[in-house]
Amino acid sequence: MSEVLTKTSFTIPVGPIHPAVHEPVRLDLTIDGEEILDVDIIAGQVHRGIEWLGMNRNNAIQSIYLAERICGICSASHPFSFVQACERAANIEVPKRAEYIRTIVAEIERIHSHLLWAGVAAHEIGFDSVFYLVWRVREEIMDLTEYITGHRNTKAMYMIGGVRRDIVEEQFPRIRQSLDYYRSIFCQLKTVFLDDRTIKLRTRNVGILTKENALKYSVAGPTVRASGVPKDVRQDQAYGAYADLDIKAITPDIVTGTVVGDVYDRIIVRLLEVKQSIDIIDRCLEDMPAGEITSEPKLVKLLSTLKKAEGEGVGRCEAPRGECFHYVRMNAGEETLANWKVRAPTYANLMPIPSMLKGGQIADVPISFASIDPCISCTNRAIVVDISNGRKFSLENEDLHKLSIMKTRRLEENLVS
Amino acid sequence: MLADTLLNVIVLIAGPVIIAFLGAIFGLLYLGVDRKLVAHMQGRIGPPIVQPFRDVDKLMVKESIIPDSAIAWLFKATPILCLVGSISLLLYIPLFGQNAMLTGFGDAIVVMYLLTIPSLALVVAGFSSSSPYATVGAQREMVMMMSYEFPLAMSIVVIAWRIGLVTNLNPFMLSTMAAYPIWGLVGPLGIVGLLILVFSMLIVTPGELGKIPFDVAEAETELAGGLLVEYSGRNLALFYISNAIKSFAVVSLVVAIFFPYNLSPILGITATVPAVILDVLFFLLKVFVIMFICVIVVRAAVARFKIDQASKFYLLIMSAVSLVGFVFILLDVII
Amino acid sequence: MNLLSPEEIVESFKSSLGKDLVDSTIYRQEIASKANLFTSISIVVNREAFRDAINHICKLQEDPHFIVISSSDRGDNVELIYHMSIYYGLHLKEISLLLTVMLPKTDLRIPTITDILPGTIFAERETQEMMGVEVTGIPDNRRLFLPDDFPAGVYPWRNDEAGLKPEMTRVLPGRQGMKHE
Amino acid sequence: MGLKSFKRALWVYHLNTGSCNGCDIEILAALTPRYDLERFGIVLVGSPRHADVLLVTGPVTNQMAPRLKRIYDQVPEPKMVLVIGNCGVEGLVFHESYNLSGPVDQIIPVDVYVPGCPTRPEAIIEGVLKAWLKLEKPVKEKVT
Repeated sequence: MSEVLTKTSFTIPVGPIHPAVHEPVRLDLTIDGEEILDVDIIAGQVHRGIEWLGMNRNNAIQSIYLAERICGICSASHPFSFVQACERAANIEVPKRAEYIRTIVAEIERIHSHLLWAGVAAHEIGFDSVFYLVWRVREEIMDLTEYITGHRNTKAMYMIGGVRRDIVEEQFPRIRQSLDYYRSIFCQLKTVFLDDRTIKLRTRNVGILTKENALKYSVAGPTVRASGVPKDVRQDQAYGAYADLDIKAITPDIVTGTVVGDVYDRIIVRLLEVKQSIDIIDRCLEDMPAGEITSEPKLVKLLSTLKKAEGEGVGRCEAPRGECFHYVRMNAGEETLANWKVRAPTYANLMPIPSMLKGGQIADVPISFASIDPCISCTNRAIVVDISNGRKFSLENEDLHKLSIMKTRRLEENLVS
Repeated sequence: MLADTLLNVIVLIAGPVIIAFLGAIFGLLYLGVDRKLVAHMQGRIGPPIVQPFRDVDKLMVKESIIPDSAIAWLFKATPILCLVGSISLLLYIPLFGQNAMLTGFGDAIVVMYLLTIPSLALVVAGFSSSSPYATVGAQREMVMMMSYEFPLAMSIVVIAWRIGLVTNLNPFMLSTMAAYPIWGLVGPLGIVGLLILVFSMLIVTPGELGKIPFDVAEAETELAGGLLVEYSGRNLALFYISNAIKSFAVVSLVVAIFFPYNLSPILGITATVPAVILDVLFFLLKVFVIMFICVIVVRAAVARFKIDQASKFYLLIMSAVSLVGFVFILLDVII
Repeated sequence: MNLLSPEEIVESFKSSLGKDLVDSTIYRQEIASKANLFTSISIVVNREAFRDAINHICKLQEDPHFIVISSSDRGDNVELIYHMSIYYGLHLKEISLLLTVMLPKTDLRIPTITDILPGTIFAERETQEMMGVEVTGIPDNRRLFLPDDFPAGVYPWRNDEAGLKPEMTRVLPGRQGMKHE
Repeated sequence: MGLKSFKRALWVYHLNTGSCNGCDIEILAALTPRYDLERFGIVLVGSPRHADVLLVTGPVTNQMAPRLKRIYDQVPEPKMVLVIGNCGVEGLVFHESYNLSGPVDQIIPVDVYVPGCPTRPEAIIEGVLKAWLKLEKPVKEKVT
């Protein structure tokens, strides 16, 4: 039987340029008819080694903006983790008001990201009406982001030792207006996503990640919570204003009473987290303490503090897709970071993908893969910034580049044609 | 004598051309209406109704690339085959309240065979592209073809059988169906059965046309544009037009079988010109209503099925539904 | 689950690993208004006891949360830090663990722990290709991020001669005039 | 035929060559109800063979460079290339690396540059409009 299978099966590459995968990653699926026999993940399509970029932007403050551009959607989570790591390495205390502002921005990002995901997921199963509906609803949070930070996507709010901009009392009504808007439509969203027959048909028992596998692969974020593991950095470890709030990790059994660990469960978790985020922002607005928004407003002075700092620190935060982790080490006397390691949530969430897809159908690949909310740009882009002694590079190696192109072309000829 | 023959020849040549032309125009127009309405349902403004014409117009100017890996002659032939199949379909179906162009040459069975030609052309196109996406798309199209065939055949055969009980004419001729509108022949139970059959036809239509939720063969997110992934320029435009014509033809077929009424006899209008105009408008309205129900609303309201779900849906549920319809009509006859 | 305090955790490491535990530090930081604690523990172990240390963490909590391996070139040695955390799932009880192993550049080998924690496979592959540390017994030896045609023996994270050659990088045109000299 | 061919019937194919997603989601946003590009006849298509306009985001990694080239060749003539976002235009924060072959105009000819980090949907719409105008020109010349 297996011999027959190997004969009839052929490999269908999904990605890197494929509408199902909005991001460049390659899944090599070995299929038999419509059934998936094996999956191999080939990452690195957009790896570009930020370490060398760091050579030019060689101080910690500039690296915040690099961190921000690791991913256009998690443009709050990466800097959030990064500044935490730097503060711990340099022993900088953060004003309490800044912690609250950071939390508000991070939660706005979560609402945005989850709505965006919901739209993309609907699109993946060919439900374009819902895609348009959700993205229309999403524009409200884009407006709010622009109102608070000045830009729709890139937020540039985080600074080592605090935040760049205050959220003042006059801005509260506008924020509350957005929150009320989302509260008012939440029931509609819930009906659309949890009660619709076709959505249920396409997502129930699809792409199942068992609790066992979720623990085995140290999966993070809504993906692991949908498998029934209450892992949530906001709940587990003190950071930001979350340390003051009583956050509880959301698992799908709150709604359905059971945990299946399928795509549907991931929809439940994300949907409820939108609600949770609304409540968190509300609490933060109520409890926001008065005071400074940064420990050191003068950047030059901050830079010299950072230059003198010696030590290491980790920054963890719960990005919309899962735990975002930064590790930073600083050496005294060096302007640059001695070591910077980033782990984006998708890094961990990619590993269980084969076990989720195997035995399923091609038709389930887009939605199963999308259900972890993959952010390949996060995963690939920022591997490490390892700043050494400031070597300069100015030569170009066109030959190497050409060889690389030729070889890749040869290898990829049959992939996307 | 000679003039007559000449006229016949001209009619035989010009007729199909005109019908093809009208079919293409109305097909594209309905496609435009479809896109506009769906956009409105999705909270958007949407493209203007003439958009499909613009699309075709543009595609005609574009370069038609034939991929190196494709089987060139097959690759080029299938769009034409698809178009010819769609047009010949039109010739057998009564349009605009008039008799079909080729009345007397073929019946509903021929139409059912012709219906598969555009789909087959698509399948061949998919295989000839030698792209993995197109190949999977072609496999899916074949599965779909086999799945919706039974409920479709069931509806047509049952109605023809019922009509055959009251007339000596060939009941499978669409003209006979028009002459003996089915609704007038049956009692209350039969009406129920007919409603069920209409329902199953309406459900088959989006599958036949490859629209959401049964657009598995072209599932954009799964198969990168599906069957036609390698087509471009004029070849793609031909597929585009044949798809529009086919939509028009299939919906017209539903109209011809179930709603062959004309307004002019009912209103007692006998003058030729007003009667024809009235019938044409009424026909277009009927087509629009059917199109609206089974394509537009459905497309805006549901997600895409998986291939096994779609195929099971047709093979099991819709077949069962059409059988139930048949039983009702049978009971109606017996009682 | 019996929750240990950070000090007790360090003690348990001491009793379990003995002299193979080179160093340990506990870091605490008060966060926000209620001054709840962020806690992390840094443990430095010898390579010989590395797998024992991982096993010991698994005893503290079954299925510890593994985050990533960070590695840095520290002159004659390569430092690997296994970032993990335990006691997740409970409100503010989680403790970050930094398990550090120093490897001399003359002998860059570390045993795999994918048999204990399968989720480390990406991080191990990454460490192999980027740092040139050989992970012995790794089930999947392929590269993860770097292209297949990337030259062998070049490791982007290294600062010494095994690192990237100067001629391998290029500044995008349009930005060359702005280069730091 | 032909004169107004490209007016209001542009099909767009989007390619991510290593962007941070910021521009990509703004491209999608341009299609959604608030901006609704489809009212101008602009549709996102799933295959480069169907496209008139290639939207490229990202600074082009080494692995993506040959693919970008091949996708460009697959788009039938006449075609336009739009670069969306600063990193595709000139590199931005990623302007020095061992794994980049970009920016986009080093690999394929580019017709319209739309800067921004990330680009706003309004800017993308304007960029597509500029591509229109440029696309109209040779078509007009060919016809007349």
